[in-house]
Amino acid sequence: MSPIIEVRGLSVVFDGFRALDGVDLTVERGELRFLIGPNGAGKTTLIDVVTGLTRPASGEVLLAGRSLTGLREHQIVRLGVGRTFQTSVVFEELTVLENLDLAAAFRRPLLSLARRRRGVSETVAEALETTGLAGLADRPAGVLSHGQRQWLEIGMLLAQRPEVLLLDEPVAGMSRAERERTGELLTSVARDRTVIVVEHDMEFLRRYASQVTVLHEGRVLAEGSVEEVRGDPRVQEVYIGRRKDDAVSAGS
Amino acid sequence: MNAVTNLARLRGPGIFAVVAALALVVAPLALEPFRLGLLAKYLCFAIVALGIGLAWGQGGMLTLGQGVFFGLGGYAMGMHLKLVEASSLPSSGSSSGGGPALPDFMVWSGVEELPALWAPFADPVFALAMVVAGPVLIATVLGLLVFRQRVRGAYFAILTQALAAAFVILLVGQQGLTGGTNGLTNFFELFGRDLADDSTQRGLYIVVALVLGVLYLGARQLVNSRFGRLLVAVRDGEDRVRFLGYDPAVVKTIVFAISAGMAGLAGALFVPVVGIISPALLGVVPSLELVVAVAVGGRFALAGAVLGAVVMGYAKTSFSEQFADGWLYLQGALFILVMTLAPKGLVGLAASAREALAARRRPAVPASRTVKEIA
Amino acid sequence: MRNSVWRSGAALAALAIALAACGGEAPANESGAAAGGDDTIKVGILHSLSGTMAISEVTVRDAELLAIEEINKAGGVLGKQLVPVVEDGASDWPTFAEKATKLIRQDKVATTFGGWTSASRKAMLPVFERSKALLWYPVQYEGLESSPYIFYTGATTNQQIIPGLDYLKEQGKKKLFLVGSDYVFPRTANKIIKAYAAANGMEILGEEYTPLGHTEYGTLTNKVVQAKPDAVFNTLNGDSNVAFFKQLKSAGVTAEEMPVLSVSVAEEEVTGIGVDNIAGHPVAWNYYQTTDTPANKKFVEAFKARYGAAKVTSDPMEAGYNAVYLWAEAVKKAGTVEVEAVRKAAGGIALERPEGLVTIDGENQHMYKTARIGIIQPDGLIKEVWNSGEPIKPDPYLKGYPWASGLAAG
Amino acid sequence: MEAFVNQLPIGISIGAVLLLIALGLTFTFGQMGVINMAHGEFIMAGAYTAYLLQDLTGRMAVIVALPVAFAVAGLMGLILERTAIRHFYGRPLDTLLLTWGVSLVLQQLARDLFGAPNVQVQAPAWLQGGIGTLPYNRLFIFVLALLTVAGVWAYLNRTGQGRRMQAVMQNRGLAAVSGIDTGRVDQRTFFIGSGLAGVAGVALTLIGPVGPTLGTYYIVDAFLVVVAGGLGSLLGAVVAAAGLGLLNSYAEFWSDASLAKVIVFAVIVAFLQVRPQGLFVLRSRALS
Repeated sequence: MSPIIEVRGLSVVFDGFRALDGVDLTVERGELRFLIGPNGAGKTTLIDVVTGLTRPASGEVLLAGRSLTGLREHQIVRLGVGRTFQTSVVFEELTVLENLDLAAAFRRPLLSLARRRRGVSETVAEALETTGLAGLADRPAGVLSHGQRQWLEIGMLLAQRPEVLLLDEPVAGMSRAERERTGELLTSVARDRTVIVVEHDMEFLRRYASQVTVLHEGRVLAEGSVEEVRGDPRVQEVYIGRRKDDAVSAGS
Repeated sequence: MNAVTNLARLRGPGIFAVVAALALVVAPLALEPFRLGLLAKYLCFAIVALGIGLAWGQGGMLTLGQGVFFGLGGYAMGMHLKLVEASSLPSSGSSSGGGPALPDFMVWSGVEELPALWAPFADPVFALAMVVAGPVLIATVLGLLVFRQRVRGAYFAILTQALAAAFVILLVGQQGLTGGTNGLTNFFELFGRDLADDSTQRGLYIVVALVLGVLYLGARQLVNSRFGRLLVAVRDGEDRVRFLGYDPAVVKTIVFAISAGMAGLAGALFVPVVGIISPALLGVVPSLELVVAVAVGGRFALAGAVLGAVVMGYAKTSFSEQFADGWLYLQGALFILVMTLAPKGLVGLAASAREALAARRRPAVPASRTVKEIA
Repeated sequence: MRNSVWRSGAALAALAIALAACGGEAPANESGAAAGGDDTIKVGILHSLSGTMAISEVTVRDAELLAIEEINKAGGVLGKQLVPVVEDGASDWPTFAEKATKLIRQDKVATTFGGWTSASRKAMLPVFERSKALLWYPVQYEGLESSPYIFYTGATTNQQIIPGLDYLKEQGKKKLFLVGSDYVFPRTANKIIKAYAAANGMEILGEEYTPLGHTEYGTLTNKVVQAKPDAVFNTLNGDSNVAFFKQLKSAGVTAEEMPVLSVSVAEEEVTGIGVDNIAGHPVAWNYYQTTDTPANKKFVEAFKARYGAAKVTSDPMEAGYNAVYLWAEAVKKAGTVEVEAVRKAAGGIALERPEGLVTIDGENQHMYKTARIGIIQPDGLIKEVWNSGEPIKPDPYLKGYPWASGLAAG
Repeated sequence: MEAFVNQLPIGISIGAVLLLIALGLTFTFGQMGVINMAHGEFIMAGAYTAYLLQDLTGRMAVIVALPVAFAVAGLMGLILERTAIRHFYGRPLDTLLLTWGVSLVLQQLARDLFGAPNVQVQAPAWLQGGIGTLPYNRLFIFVLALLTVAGVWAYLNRTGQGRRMQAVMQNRGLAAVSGIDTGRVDQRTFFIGSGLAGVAGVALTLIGPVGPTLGTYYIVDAFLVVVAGGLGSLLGAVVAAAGLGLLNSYAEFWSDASLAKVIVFAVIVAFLQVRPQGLFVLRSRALS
């Protein structure tokens, strides 16, 4: 059986600048994979390519053996790849419930959307429960706090029921307790699905990562367990070059 | 005063019933035929405005080319009426053999044979179908082309504006086919009824009002459905919607096509009501005027779009009757004021005014909130 | 929130309907008193006072109002004063139809003077025919029309286009280039010109149309210059004339080697085009400010006294001015303002007008008019260099011209 | 073949006119995202400036008017920016409608001030005549367009003001925290963009009518140039104007003026299929 995500020789060029330079990456089903690296390493760009937002100059991405090259964003979503964004984007004029409901409804035939929503589907109820936003279900998303928005976005991702979840700095700006909840949530999700997380928070990484890939200047610098990666002298050099004391610390 | 308070206490469906009763029963009885005809004209524009309200207010697509679709519907209807008339009046028939009779303007444009494009419009079913199908088809093709390439916002507005300009030039240039700048005029009957007759005009008015009512209810249904929520989501974050697994191009194209269909229908109704369809009605300026009307009424509410079209139509008639020169100033100034001071239009103003009133009645509500609502 | 939107929307809609109802009633009552009239007669004046056509039509309105004032000063018609009801067609054809309806149905005017573009006339025609009301249309036009409820006081094609061609032929111009705005009048005029040319051994080197309001004439000028015609027949309208003459001049074309005969450029347009750019080129009309008749002397003086010494008079203005007098004469003859009686009485009425003798042809409701070719002078006025000698019988369908037989019937 | 050669300078000169009328928009639309429908009326203001200056300067009016019209139209733009548009940043569609209202008012104002009929601006005597099919006044417009583009390029790339302007365009937030007074930059951008419209207006008096509706004849074309060229790209505007000018002239030569307009529109729609953001785009990583 082929790996769920396979990236082969991926390069991305922005106006002459090589944001990704021959990246190979394999993620197996059920993994909780972390992508780390200093700013400009190409983490977000990698996610962008996988989800169709950015077109690669060369190389390809395979989802369970099927090439995603040339597919549009929504088609990739429909194949089971969902993502969140660094700065969470939710629909402020819609209620929390409507946000989640839209995320869950994309597999319905278009015509059935013309009907008024009646009640709350199981998926949506579950997402409300998981994210702890049930009390705010009928408030417009515009009134949510920063942390609540991040939860809503995660909730929308869950409501999509994707095979692969890509999260871009999901815990930035969250409190310690919220981070823990997020970490546990991701761990439980990863039991039957695949999760790829871009994150800077070292403590979070240490607690929840099973596999870590380090990117630097558009290339894969190192790959392995948290301990292996931390022990890698090249990784230390990259980070120490920027920050004196702690190797990989919180912040962006 | 009492009546006003009572009116204010009515709820949504009740209001709709009152307005419907006013429009369908009171207006035809109270207004003399000339004024009723004007009201019918405003209601035709209100149908276009409803479509703009959907596309722009709900979907964020500022379409400055609705005149094109209005025209397609209007010409489809006009062509049918012309052909019916040509075949029923032997005097205006052509002297060139036994072919089908030619409409009057073709005779003086030197066209000798009925163009193939015209022939099928003699069939009322085909003509009526084309009234909606033509605009929908063109909007769908155009929508898929531009929305898939993520042409949006200002670009879309400018493109639709250029489309309107190009369409007018095309119509004017094909004089033998379209009647050129004159357009199509001089219609005598509609489905066997004399158009000059007051009772026909009253019947037409009722048809227009009914069509508007039905379309309004349909549009509301759509706005309140999941699709309507999706449309708002596309308006506010098209790129994000892609990552929810929807293709915004499809969503936008559907709504653009619906608004085009509405404009087409409005154009078809306009023709017998006003008695003319010409390129002057379809260009950039008339298209923009309708968008203005929607903004004045309140673009975020469908009722606002309808209200705006009626109010602006009425204002244009009455002000240009009193002081013609000042109309442009007034229209321009009104527009600047609405855009700067009341971006939600009359409907938004009314809503905040009521809230301010309610706040004064209930001093418990902090004043700052109402201030914020108004701003 | 949603309910509030509903509510306010409904309240305002109700208000609008109420307003419309009020608006409808007040003038109706008022007109009831004045229409059949104790001592006044209402007449409608319907021109574009705003929009692109206002430039031209406002001057015609001024001339018509002047005529009404003069008639009133002289005691009115049938002892009653004329009261003009002025409406704005707003350069928009459906608005013309709408305002015509208002004048007829609500103001109950005895007759209406109005229109300029063919499109506005075509839009109003069904309104007047079906209401059996009268329209006096004061501008030269493309012919092929003869509505029983419209009097045409401007020239039809055989009183302007064909004399223009006769003039060019007399001047020995054999090769013509046709330039026009893309609408009904130029296209019809050019069809007539082509038929005339075929019958008179003239050659048409090119026929070009530009959209109304077009201002880029580089390419067209190039086409004209390359074709090397003896003369250009110009049916461009409005602002396009300015761009065309400016660009033709800068391409080095002079009136001596390639005269451009215009049929839509009158005294008032000359300033905007720039005398420099157009002086020396011929135009074809039935009237110029310089036309030497006693009636014209009076007209020009009165017009300048009323509207300012800098104002010029032109053919459509004079035709509008005439229309009021012709109608008044017909009413006097009929003894009533009743439409059918006025129509019957109008045929054969002949008046000395600024352009010379004008006679109403009872058959087709057009006028007998004298054709005049003029040359634009450096002072911006137009000097007559040729005329048809006597008023030409109007022939809107060109039935009297064998070479045109293929045109009219279709 | 001769026709082809003759049409070339005509096409280029049409392109020069398009470039002049669109250049101001690369500032207001391109740099600031404001769809200024009153741009056409600023062009008109420039033309009337030349008309008014005639009384003082006679036939040299066209030359003297260039800087004056720049200032007049620029000032009008500045007033518009200060009083209204600055409340609308980030709402490009609303500015479109707002400025359309402004354009209506300005048109009527011109009608009341100068009368509805066209007025005449006399061209200097030395602009009469030409070389072959290329009249001197076309040549003048061509040179003027070149000089203006060069000036704009130098301003944007060789002065601190210009660089700040570009910085604000590329990242408003970042520019603001870097200590750039974005409000002031906006004013300057609008002043220059509108001023350039005034310059175009003066040039147009040489070849077209001068009347209250002057602006309406050019506004749609001007926007099409910017759309085809790419938002805020000077090079894009130059290439698009030249391309559209040539297309227009050849299309008109081989068909007619009406059809040429339709063809140009069709080509632009087709072109946007290939390059939806116009010829030259500045890339950005941000989501919407």
